[in-house]
Amino acid sequence: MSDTTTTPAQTRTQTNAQAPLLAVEGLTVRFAGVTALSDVSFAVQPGELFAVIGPNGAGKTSLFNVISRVYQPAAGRVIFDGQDMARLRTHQTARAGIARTFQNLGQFPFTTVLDYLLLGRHTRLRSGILLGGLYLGPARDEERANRAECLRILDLLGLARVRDLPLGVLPYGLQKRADLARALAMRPKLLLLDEPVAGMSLEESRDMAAVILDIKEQLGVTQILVEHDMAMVMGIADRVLVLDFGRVIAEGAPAAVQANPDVIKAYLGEELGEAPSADGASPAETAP
Amino acid sequence: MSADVSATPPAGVASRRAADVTTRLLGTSRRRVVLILALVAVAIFFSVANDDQFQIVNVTMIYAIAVLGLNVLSGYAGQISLGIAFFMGIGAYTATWLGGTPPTSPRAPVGLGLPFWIWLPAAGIVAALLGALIGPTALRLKGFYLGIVSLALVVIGVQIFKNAAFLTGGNSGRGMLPPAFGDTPINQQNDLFGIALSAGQQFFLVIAPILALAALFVANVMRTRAGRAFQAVRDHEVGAAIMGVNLFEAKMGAFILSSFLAGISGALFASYNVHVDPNTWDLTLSIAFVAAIIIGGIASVWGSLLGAIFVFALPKVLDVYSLVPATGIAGLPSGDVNTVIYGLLIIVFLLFEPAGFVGLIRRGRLLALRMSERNRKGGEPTPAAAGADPGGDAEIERTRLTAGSDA
Amino acid sequence: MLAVQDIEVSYHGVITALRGVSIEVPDGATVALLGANGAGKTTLLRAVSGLLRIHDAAIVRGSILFDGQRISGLDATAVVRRGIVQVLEGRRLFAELTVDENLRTGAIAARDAAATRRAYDRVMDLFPVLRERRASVAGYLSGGEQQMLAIGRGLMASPRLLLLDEPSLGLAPFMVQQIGRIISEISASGTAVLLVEQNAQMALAAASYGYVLETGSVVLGGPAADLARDGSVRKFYLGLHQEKQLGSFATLRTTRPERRWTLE
Amino acid sequence: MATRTALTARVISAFAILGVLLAGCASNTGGGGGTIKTGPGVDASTKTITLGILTPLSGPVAAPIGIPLTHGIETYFKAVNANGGINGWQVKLVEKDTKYSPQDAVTAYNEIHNQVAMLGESLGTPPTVAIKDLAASDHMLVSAATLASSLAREKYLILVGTPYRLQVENAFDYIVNKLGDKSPKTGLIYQNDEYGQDGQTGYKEAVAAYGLKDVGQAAFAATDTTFTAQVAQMKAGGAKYVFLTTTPVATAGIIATGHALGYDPQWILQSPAFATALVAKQSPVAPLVSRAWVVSQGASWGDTSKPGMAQLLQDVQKYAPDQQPDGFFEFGYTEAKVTQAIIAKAISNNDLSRDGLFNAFESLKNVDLGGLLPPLNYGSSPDERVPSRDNTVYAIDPTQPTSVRDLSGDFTGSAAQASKF
Amino acid sequence: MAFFFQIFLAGIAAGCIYALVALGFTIIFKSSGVINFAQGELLLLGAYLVSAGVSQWHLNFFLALFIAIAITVAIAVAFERFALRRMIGRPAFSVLMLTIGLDTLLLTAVIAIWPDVLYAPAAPYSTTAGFDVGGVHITINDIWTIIVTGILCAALYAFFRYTRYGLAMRAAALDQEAALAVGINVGLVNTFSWAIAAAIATIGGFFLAAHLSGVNPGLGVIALVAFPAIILGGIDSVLGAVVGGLIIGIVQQLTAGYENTALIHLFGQSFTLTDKLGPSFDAIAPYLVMLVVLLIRPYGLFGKRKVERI
Repeated sequence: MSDTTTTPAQTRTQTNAQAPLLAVEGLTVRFAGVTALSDVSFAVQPGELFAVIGPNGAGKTSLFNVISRVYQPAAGRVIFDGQDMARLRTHQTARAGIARTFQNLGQFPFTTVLDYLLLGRHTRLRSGILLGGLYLGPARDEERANRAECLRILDLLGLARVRDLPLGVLPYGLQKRADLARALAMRPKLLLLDEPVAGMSLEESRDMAAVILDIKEQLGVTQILVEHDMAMVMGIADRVLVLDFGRVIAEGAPAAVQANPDVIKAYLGEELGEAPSADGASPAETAP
Repeated sequence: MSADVSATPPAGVASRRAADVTTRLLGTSRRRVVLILALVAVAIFFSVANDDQFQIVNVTMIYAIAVLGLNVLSGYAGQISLGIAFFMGIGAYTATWLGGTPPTSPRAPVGLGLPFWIWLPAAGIVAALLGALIGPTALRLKGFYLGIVSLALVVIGVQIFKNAAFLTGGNSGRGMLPPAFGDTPINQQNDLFGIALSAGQQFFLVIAPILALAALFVANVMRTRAGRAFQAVRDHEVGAAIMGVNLFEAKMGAFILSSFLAGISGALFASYNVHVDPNTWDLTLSIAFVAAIIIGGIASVWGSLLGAIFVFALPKVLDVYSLVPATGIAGLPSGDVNTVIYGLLIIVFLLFEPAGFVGLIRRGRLLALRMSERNRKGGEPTPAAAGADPGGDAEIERTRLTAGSDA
Repeated sequence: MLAVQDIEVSYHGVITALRGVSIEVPDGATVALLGANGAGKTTLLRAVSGLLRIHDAAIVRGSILFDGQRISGLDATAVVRRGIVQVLEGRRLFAELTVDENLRTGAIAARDAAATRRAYDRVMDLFPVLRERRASVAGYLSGGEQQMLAIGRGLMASPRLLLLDEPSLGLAPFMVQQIGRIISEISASGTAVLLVEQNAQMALAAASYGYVLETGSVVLGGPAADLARDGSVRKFYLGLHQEKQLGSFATLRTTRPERRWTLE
Repeated sequence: MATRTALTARVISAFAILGVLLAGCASNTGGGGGTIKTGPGVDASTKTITLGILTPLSGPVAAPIGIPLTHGIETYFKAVNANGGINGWQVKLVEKDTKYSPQDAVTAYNEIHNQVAMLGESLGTPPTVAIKDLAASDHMLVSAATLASSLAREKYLILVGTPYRLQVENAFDYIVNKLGDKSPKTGLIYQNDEYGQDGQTGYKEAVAAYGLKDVGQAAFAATDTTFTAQVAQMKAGGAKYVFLTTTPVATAGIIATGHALGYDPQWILQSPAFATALVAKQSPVAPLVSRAWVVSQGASWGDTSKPGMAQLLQDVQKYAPDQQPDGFFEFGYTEAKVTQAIIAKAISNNDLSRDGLFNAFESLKNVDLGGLLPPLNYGSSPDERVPSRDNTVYAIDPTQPTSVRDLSGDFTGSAAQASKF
Repeated sequence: MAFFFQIFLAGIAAGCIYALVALGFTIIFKSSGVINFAQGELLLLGAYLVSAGVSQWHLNFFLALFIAIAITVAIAVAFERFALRRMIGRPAFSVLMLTIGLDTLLLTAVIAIWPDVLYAPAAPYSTTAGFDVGGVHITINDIWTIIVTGILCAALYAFFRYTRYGLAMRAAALDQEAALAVGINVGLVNTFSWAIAAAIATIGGFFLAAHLSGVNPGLGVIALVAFPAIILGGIDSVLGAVVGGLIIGIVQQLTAGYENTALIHLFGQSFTLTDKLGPSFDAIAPYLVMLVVLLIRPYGLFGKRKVERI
């Protein structure tokens, strides 16, 4: 495959020197009078694991929907890999190198896990109806090669045994993982993870977090992580952006964000927000 | 599953799997046995059946090709269509134009008298081209809106077919020639390699391979890139687009393939009947196809074949081998009694198994699977056993053609 | 008043969502139900309100008693008639109907016209802003107003027990606090409340009693004040101070099972 | 994959070979014998001739038309068989239900075409049109209960009676030549199908031949809920005579709409446009329809001055005692008489093969139907295939057994006489 | 001009009948998401029952109408209760097929019970009478059709707007679970909507039979023309059904009135629609109007767009 993903070594050295892989500038999104995002700006460096957090309804998923061109922003722009995303249609974002996992599963309940990964590789395959229907030469070779690739990913994520089961019958945690595998199968430059551990047990969350770190470090894929689970975000993200009511209220390293009084207020309300010190564990202490 | 994640796969695993990466249509020995048994059954049928039986089987196979086509569009790609009859008509008239008798009088409709192997593919191609022309407009719409617009296509089509007399013969329709082996048309008794073949047998030899090829083609499409895209579009358009599926391209692909198969079916239908009537291509025919894919099974090649049998062969079987006395029941002619029985069969069957025959088969298979799972005590639990029910919602939901029906 | 006794609920006949859950809601009390996504909180509410059926789910074991009478197995309409109303997550207003019409739908199951009139006045007193917007179409209300209308609609049947599913979801902090106060008011006027909330702080402030659900089972229960002080609740639901768990994520960066990614 | 394709290919070819081999023992051809030449559907050993009957036995057309018409055929041959058959040959009928659908007709045809000598009946224009090419390729004679003039040209179709097209022409001949109403204003309302087109063709020929002042030819469709637009055109043009090439259902609506719009021209109905139900007691349109004319031909039920009708009544009494007076029964009975004449001729020619039957048909002249219909003539050119060109204009009269009363007597108009097919 | 108004009036009357059929579709679709393919045959059965009541059973017209409504409603309700209720949550296509099954059964039953080609319609007024206003002849039939349709629409509007049941039906149509949560008996609502649709179908059947001056097995095909009407109006809009029905009726009648007389001048040629497009172009005109509207508004005039969420 003609992937152009940079090696981990490259990303580490180039993180600060390069232009950002994704730049969001002054983004505003409204529907039916409600402002979902208001003047949001940030930049994600290549190889970075960038987290976006915020209470429910803060606009996190809307942000992803703008990046993957499902929503049309009212103002602002998104530059990905030097290209203005406004010029692309939804399906072209995938070819441009953006993959995304879904917050809600169940869209493709009958697709088997292996087929789901192959679907993820849609932009990397070429054959159309005629070649596919005849199943000759190139179509066959391409199917074989891509199946092999997908099976490797399934092995890596421990999904090999369920490869022929439809997604709809898998336990929730496995569905989430299959979804990640599918996004990964695309071999994206940018991976958008929409609440990858929501509804998972602690153990499952840890496994998922480990996979995310592997993707970052071994594949060098840039990732944006939207997540509720503060513990996980604080534990693995390089940088964190905090949204509240569509506005950016904080951005920075996890430790700094945790200490930010606005963040504490948005998350905890005032009364409990003051409480932590009484318990003796200040946020800063838990930061790595 | 956490143990699985942490374990680095043994070196051999990946390569072994790599060799085993094609989903095989005949992957298991059991499937192969079933196929061989089926072929033997077909061969026996071929040898002993009489013209009545060939009549039913041949017509059903012709319809089955169009059922496959509709299943591509509605079953796999989720685009509700009542327009299949229109594309069958287009195929039929393309065939009569190319393969019909050259006109002997100035008022007779055009016909070039070209052979079978020209008009048959041409019928599919012309129908497909027309599909490509109409598709961009029709596919802007969703769900029932698309369904009703495709219905409009059928109504308008019949009007066109009735009035384009130079091609269709107008209201009285026009003739068509059957395919010929050599010089003899195959609806006559014929000798092939010294073996006497009846008309039914000859048509069977023409139609059966075409149906088999069509089924194989559709099955192949559905296990490769284009078919996966169709199904993704059906399940969730936005999700599919995010994964890089060009919605327009996928829908158009399904529409064109569907039209192609309908065109082939229409052409065969015309030559089998040796006459084409403009009223044939009406809504009733389209609805029969919708019934076939629902009763057979949405998004299934086998379901298409079973559906065609249920919808097109069963009523004939009921008529020919009726349990109803010829004098009818309670003053109702036997034909009407059969219609009632058939209507009730549809209702009862769908109440019992909304996913159609394929649902029935799947259900049986899962039952067997679960029983063997239970028997394999102490073995590794599969996620299917530990987690959700494979036979539950997901299976039933497969037939959901979203269509804004959840209003 | 409400006693959920050791119930087990499964979806599609297979997926078990609740296993052996027992809770109680005393007369006129507000009880909070805490737990992570997917812990089974909403399922528990559905089990009480009779809404399991349309999700193809059923109580397979145990029973639910209301005033000592068994209500498990009744359909939703019958449950509403007994005096239990659920306010669904995400408000679920009839967006094309006006505020007044939405409120009237809430009283459709009730048969007593006088009681309905009283309920209407009570709602208007509780939410004066709805009075001003009576003729507006519900879809055009702000998020907070919509939540008030949803609660108001629930109160129109004069329930004795109100089931609230995530009323603070997506609301501004000041609005969250206002909803909390409203819940207290409702409870003070004699209607018991069973409250499902992610905002543990608001929930525990409004409630007198609380339960914590985890993967379909009750793991903790007690007076709200005790729960609010309970270290594990604080840590688990606030996500900030979980040394152990955070540590477990933090260490992943350095110590996690080695895996060779051989994608080309 | 290569192996899979190869396997499939092998299996398919094996199947094909197997099938062909087994086919050898399957085919059988009917054996003949005796001095008379025979073909399919003719058993010389038992002296039985089998005829196919394709007719709607279920569906909406069955009860009003299909069943009584088929009854007429059955009754006639029951009488023939009971009286020693046709020169000692017994006639056996194989009936298939077409539901009036072309598709079902084709299926039914294919099911029986190898076991019958000819089709004693194919009811209705659409089903007949659907099978005519199949029948031609089998050299199969088909007696068709349709009067569509386009079918008269078909080599193997037997029409019994004067085509629709000529009915229209004769109706206007009556007005212009018999009643002496020169160049009247006229109009046509027709349904948009083969039958309607035939009426329109006749109407256009009549307009040209008789110098009619045509105010319009309006079509309607099955989905129309009102006929106001069509009738209003006639009214606006001031048509004095309006011809209806319709079915009874539309006839009622058109005449009633006209009356409601204050427009009561002389309505003239094509023969299928009339049914006795139109003048049934409860029908609100009965008084209006009773002022219309219908153009048709043949003896009135109960008119024993015609020997054919006397025979019919006798056979009905003996073999179909429950039968009510019915024009379609009479039509079926008359058709069967023609079929009988063909078979008798073929037997006397010593050739009951399909071609023998066909030759017999082509040489039939002056088939005497005992006054049920005027004598019919057949021949080999398209113009000769029109068995008759005469009609009668009837007044509608609910007091008569078949609700019609002879107005004009039987005649052939000048346009009908000259009409070329 | 009198000709135009004559036909326009007929178009409105025909449109009223289409509107009645379309209303039946829309009411069922809104409450339960089912497209009822049997609507046409419910209308057919209703027309036969009214006719039989008066001319076979010799009942008073209104009694006959009442009995006809009662029977069609009973059939519709039984079908909803015993067949459709079991299909809740099942694929929409399968449900649609069930209604086609019902359609077949109803048609066959009607033919079996009433085998003759044509039955007399019944009406409490003379279906063949009319009067003249300034050159335009107005038929009593048209007047009653328009009045009764108007009253029915107003009654339905009032019902939906002001009654508890109407409110319950609107609520259930918008969000079934939320309706259940506030105690609305959604099952009953579905049953009720089938009952209303069947009653409207019977009344529509009566008017259709009156206009055609006969009851025959082909009356059910009117449902085919109601499809463009509901799509034109927007499938989930009651107002749309009425407006769509009227537009279709008027377009169809105007086309029928002018297609073979009005000359079109194009490229130096003069011809009529019939010359170029064949007779009975009015049969497809409704579909063309629908197509044009859908190209501009893909969800009909009053329909709402569905949003797919991710």
